Amino acid sequence: MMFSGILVKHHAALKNIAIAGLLVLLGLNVGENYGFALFDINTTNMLHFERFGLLFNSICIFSTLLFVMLSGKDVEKVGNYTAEYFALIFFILCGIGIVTSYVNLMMLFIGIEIISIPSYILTGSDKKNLKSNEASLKYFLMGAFSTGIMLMGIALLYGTSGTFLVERAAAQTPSISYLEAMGLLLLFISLSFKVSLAPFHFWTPDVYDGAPTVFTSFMATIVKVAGFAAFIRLFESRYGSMGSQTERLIAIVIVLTLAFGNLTAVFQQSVKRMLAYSSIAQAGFMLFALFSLNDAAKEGLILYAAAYCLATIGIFAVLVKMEDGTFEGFNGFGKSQPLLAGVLTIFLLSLAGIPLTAGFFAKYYMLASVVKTGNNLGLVIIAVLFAAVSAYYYFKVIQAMFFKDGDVSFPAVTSRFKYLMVAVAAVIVILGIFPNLLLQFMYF
Amino acid sequence: MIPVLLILVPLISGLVTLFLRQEKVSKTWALFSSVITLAIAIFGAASANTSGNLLAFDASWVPTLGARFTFGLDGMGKVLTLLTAIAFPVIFASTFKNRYSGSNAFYGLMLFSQAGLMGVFLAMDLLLFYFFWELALIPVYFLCSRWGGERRIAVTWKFFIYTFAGSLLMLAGILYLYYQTPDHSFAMRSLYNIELTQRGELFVFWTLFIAFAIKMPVFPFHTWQPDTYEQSPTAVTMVLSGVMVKMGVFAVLRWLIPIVPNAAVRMSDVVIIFSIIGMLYASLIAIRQDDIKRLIAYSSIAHIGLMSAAMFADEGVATQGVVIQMFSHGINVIGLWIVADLIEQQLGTRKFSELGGLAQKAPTLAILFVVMALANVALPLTNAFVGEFLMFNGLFRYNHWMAGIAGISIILVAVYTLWMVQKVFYGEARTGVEMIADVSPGAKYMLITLVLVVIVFGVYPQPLINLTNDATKILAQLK
Amino acid sequence: MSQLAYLIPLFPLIGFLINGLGRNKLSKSLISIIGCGTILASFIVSLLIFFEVKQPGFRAVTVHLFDFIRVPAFNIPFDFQIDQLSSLFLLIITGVGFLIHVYSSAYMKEEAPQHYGRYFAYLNLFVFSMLLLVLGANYVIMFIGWEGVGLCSYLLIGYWFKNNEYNYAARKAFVMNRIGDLGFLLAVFWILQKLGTSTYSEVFANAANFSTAEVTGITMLLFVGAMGKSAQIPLYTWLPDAMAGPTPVSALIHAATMVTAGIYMIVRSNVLYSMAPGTLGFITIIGLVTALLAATIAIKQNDIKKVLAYSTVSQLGYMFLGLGVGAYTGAVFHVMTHAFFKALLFLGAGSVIHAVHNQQDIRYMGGLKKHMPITHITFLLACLAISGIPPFSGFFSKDEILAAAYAHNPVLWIVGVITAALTAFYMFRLYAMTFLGTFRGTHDQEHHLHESPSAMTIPLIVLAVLSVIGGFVGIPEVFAPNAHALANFLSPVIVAPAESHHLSHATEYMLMGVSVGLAAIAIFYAWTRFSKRPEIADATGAGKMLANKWYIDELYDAAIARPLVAFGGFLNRFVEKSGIDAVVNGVGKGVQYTSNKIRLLQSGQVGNYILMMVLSMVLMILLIFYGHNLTPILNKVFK
Amino acid sequence: MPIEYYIMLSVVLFCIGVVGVLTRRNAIIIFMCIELMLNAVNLMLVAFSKMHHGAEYLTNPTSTAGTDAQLFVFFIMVVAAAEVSVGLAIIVMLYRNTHSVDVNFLNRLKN
Amino acid sequence: MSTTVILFWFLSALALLGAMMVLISKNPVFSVLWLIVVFFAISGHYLLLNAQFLAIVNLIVYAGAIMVLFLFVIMLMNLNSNTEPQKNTWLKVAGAIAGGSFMLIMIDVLIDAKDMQTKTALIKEGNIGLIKNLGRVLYNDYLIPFEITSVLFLSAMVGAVVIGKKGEAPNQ
Repeated sequence: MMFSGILVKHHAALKNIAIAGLLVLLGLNVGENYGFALFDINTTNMLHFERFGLLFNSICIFSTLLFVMLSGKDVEKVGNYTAEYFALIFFILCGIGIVTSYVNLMMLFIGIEIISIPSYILTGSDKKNLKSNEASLKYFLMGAFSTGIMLMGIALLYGTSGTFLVERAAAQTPSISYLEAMGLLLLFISLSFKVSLAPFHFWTPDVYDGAPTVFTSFMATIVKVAGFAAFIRLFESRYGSMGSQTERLIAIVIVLTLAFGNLTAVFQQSVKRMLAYSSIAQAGFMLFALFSLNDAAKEGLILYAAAYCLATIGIFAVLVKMEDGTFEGFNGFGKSQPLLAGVLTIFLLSLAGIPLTAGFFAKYYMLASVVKTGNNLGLVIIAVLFAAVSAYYYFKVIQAMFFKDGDVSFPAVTSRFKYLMVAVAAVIVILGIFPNLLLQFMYF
Repeated sequence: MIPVLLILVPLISGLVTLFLRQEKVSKTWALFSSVITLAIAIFGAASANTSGNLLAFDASWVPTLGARFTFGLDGMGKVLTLLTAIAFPVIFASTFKNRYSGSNAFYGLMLFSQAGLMGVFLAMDLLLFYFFWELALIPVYFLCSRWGGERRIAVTWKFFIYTFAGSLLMLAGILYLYYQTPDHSFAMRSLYNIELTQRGELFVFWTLFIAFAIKMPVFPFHTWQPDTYEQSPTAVTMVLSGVMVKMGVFAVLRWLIPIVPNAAVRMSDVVIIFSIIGMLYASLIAIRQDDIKRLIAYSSIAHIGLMSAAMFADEGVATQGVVIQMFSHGINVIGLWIVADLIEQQLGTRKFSELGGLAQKAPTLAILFVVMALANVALPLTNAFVGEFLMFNGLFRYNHWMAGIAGISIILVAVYTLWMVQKVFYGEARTGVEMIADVSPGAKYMLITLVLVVIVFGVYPQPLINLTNDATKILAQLK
Repeated sequence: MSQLAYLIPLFPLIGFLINGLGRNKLSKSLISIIGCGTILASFIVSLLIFFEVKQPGFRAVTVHLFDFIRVPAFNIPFDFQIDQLSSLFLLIITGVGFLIHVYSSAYMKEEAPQHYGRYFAYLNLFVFSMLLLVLGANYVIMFIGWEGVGLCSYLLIGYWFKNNEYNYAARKAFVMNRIGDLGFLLAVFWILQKLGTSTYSEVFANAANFSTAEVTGITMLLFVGAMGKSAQIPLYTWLPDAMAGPTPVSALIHAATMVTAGIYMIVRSNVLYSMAPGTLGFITIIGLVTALLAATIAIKQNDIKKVLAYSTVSQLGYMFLGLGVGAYTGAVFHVMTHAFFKALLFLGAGSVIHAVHNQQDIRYMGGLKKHMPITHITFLLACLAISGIPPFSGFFSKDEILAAAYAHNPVLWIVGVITAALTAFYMFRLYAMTFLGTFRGTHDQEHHLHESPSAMTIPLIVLAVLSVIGGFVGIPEVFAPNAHALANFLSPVIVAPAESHHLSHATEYMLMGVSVGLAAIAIFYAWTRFSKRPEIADATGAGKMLANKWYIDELYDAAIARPLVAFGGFLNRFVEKSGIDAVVNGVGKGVQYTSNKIRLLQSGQVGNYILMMVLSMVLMILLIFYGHNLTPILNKVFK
Repeated sequence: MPIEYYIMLSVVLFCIGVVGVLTRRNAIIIFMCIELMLNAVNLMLVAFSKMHHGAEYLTNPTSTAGTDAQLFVFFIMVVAAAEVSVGLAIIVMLYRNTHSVDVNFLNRLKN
Repeated sequence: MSTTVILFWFLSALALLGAMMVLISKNPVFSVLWLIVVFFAISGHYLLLNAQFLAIVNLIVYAGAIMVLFLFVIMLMNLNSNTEPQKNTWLKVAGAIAGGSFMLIMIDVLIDAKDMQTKTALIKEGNIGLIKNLGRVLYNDYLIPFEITSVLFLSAMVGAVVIGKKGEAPNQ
């Protein structure tokens, strides 16, 4: 929310302070969700906080909290600027607060930029590593390019409506003009870029691969799902007037994304890169929310965001500590670290969408939302087939961990870390059985 | 109350087992808890339907979705929970001597899969059913991949992906169904009353049926099965072929035919023809196998083919036969696996070309195996006869020629089963088989128990038949 | 008394259980006492029941045990039915069965105790199944027995399980029986579907509900069952191979009882068969051809048991000929007499084999007459009986069938008589080569030649007596009007009258004369030829054809068994592994391949990435703004 | 002036920027082309601002309609400045390590 | 043809020419200079459109600060004319075609926009472009974005420090 930006300025300190700050934020957020706002600032048509955004925000903050708790130590290992890294993470969080609740396109633009610029920096933060440098530059160039496209879109939208307000712009033009359509399309494209939808996903694997693993974890999860919140908010009010061509376009993008993400992930040797591709595939699934844009879609997106963030952060928390990030690196992990291996298995199962994990209901809601729109059953079938493909590469990790022999060099971890991981796994399982525990926040 | 117990007892004891590090303790505990489950299942099967909450359970689950925790124990459920409950103690006891590294995980996963199976047979809510459907699969995947044979990883992998893809298709079908119910729920009752367009019915039919067909497996979706059976540890193979393949059959009877009866009728010719092709095909292939496990696997495909054909014959008789046969086949095939396992454990081979003359060294084993083999052939006065008799009967009512062609398989089953008996037990004893000891007490008593079940239900099948009556009633109501 | 019918199968079952479970602990003598005693008990009960049934005005009694399969569509009770037909078969089964048990106790003396116990257990189980078959009050119970005897036959043929040849023979017998069983089963389904019951009384009462096509179909299918069980063309080849089992088994199962189950079943269903003239015609032809074919083969066989086996096939063909022409009583009559003399022949053969230490080839026998007087005499009597020489039992029963055949169609009669002559010829060839002339075996064997113990000879004597006098229960009308006791006895069960009544007495005398004359000539020729110049050399030319059984086994092997196995191999190798499984794996490989290719798009070049982005933007704009023309196509894909 | 002229001008400028991004390989020049794209957008926004303002102006001379677009342009410039500082820092960092700013050499990460 | 029209066409031509030259120039320094020309032309357009404040800001921020920064970096790196060693003509042609078709298609679409065909941009009247008006709106309605931009700047600052500070030599 608003205050995150102000708060974090003073909290660019060490991990524990970060945790404290995040707890405070989370508390404020949840409180606000229940209607206890501490401050009330007149946002003058810039931001609007409602359930969906707040809940989304809470999830992001909670995930960040987990991220900091699980991987905080690893952040410190990246370089000499620990405090700065945390600050950047908080800046991003501030941006997320904005994009989950903007009503003005200007806020969208600024929010996206606040997310992007620190991301470029975090990507390049491992200055000794050429891969990191390269990833950073790639990310930056392509990101700036997509920003240009976004601005073009906003400009065109403004051209037709004379306002930057999302809602009013929609109200004024019942039948859509070419200019507006082009504007929306360009916006769609640039946001697709941000959440890495095919065919605008090309930056993702390289950047995620090149960035320091711990930041990949952050970017691939929290930053990405925030993009979807922005997506939803943008198209929520405009969708109805956009016509069947757009629906078809989104369908094509979904299929492409699923295909690119899943198929390319199959061949990867490095777990990190595999996760990068899988994050593309997951984005394809999340795009269903945009495709159908109904209650189920929103519920599903929330659940998806939670399930995906928790599981991916968990996996990355282990991956960060691994010396060998390839699949072979995991050989024999089940023997040396049975508990962690078990927990990782739950995470992977969740990503694959196996029942009894949150991932299942997430996917379920997504598919349900599509079915609810009518007869787009072909799309559902394609989606489930690709989900089967996704099981293929997620289970490769499980196979390596449990069924293959090998020596894993894995540093000793604190029992606190282990308990936390177990707790995360427990949350995933509980959400997998009772998704309502989370979704009830949407309605009360 | 009983349904919940049937699921919770294995689930919780499975969790407990994970923490029992000592091999002996975890084994004993698993056996113990499975016996308790068996007691509950017998009590449940013996209870009358009228006793209120005893056999049913209902609680809120995901209200926004309309999904509920609804469990119920009807006749068909009774038969299959009973089978599941019998299968696990038998498996545990007969493989008591086998050693598994990390036995706590092994037995824990076994119990989890039992809980999943129970859930599948008890769920009266489609989403819940799907849940347990997967829950039963995952532990088995781990069991096979961890404790299986040499090629286990690749083989189980295929098995998993294959069935998982099927499940996901089913999920698509479930979703579609969900939005077609008037009250947006997964409850069996509202699904049974659903009215779909012709296209909708066909869509649901195929998405669900393919999932079930992969699980059963029906030709041509069966190729995962022989490899998986061959590579899995035998205890798991017993679960797979004894109980798990019944999930597919059960699901067709419970969730497919009643929900989309018109599509089922329209597609019955196709399904039956494929099933019959599968029966003959699997039987012919079985004749050429050189491995006990593979032979039993193909034999299992042939048997399942008959069930699949009979289910779609749209005849009450056949349906009852299918339910009975699910039970009988489960018992029989577990018996065969026990023997196969004993042989493999002692001699280290399953190849016919390396076996022979075991009857001289292990007469008791030979006799018990022959009885099981004869049950596999569905000789009268064994339990399988009743089921096959009813199934063929129904199939015959459906179409005389199809029944006739399908009947060829009862000739072929004799060919390959007796061939197996002959190759393994008869003839001159080969070098290398001398070291076989006759059957160990644990396995022996289990086999004797199974043989008794085979014969008792073969001679007096009426209790089983009575349990299956309501399966027919449901179908009859739909007509 | 007839309410106690359940005791009849119960005794053998108990015997089976005791002998089967206790075979390691019980002594041989105890085993044999239990084995024989239980059958004797059954025989006594059967006898008592027979006397009750024999009383005039006896109506069929049904003994209800429990409901076997009760489903909404139909109910199959586990019922026994006592009537004239079943009580007659009960006597044959238990009576002959008892004798053979007694005989076995001596014949199998040298077996190890546990195998001895196994043998008697199997034998008891067989009797149990056979009793079930004839006692069952509906087709399903009959089928249970029907399969049960098949099983026991399998078990007993493969009794010496170390020998793989025997195992193959056993399996062949079972599989061929199964082919027949399938037909039987389908017929039962048909009846059940049509009438909702399989109980005889109800089926026959409602037989009128069947259309001609249906009844023809049902009877044909039932006959297929009979073909398998009673070894008719084309399913007869198992029976000669079944001689692998111990000789008493051949006597009991493959001569006296099991193989006649087909006859029993058809006689039992005579109501249906009478409605299906087409089927009867078919049966006639099959029976006749089988009789002739088997007889020709028997001429050139050198294995003592094989000769008898083909003879059995041939005689069974005779019986079916009788059934085909409607002489149900005649067929049953022949079953009965055949049971006597064929059991006797087999037991005699067993006695011979016993004496010459498991030598079965008649070329290495000869001159046993003086060493084994009892066996010789009884064997001779049996040969005369089977050759149809009056007044032995075979004459009467065979004559009745031939007379009926003549009445039906003289051509049938001609072939029948030729077959009868052939029968006489090969039987006396066998007799002459075994008992006449000089011994041709090794010196060692000659030294040990001896008469069998009394446990074996007594059954021989009893059966010989029966073979001689057994024919008088069915004296034809030409000799004494209304003296056909069997026909009178069975008349409540058999509704269709035999056609032989149309023949004049003169014709009948003529027919008898011709057949007996031909048989006598054949006997004379065989006797003189083979007692002096036994046929030692391998057959050549047409004889070789016969010796090799018309190459029918080879034909089956080449036309059915091998192609099937090869087809299985083809399916296994090509369809399964390279076909279906390859497709399944191909999906996986396809994914991998696409993955590998798509991966290359990720070239690492920012320029390429942006280029692709721009290109896709162009395409998207095209789609959105110019995509209306694509609508119909896309609708198909996504809707 | 007809607004279409401005639209066309901006679009052409924008597309020249895009072509620049596509064809040049010097990271700095690519970056400059992106700045060109941003400026094209700015120009368009200002033109739209005046267009909307003009529509209001006729009826209400004190209207502030269209101001938001000009402010947006202002923000774009601000953000661009921030972006430039970061972007140039990244480029410099890379240059220090590789002594090149050619994007075609950036292919350690692929497939 | 009024002065403004002449100016419009002149500035447009200048902007396009400058943009093309940015593209074509081999020497990055020339590119920068041409870009500055473009910025000047655009500032001229702003003036024409009565957006005086933006015109000035554009000159100061873009031409003055940003471009100088660019120039500075280029000089620092000593990037002279032949800094693009191997030419990938295929990529260039493809890029040009793609960009060109993008342009054509956008123009085609936007020309068809019916609602824009009658509208004009007000050239001389109106004073919303003045600082007074802008400032009022900025500090009333756009206070929050303004504040939040500070976060943006802060992050850019932090980032520049993190990235720019000289670290150890690369180990690859």
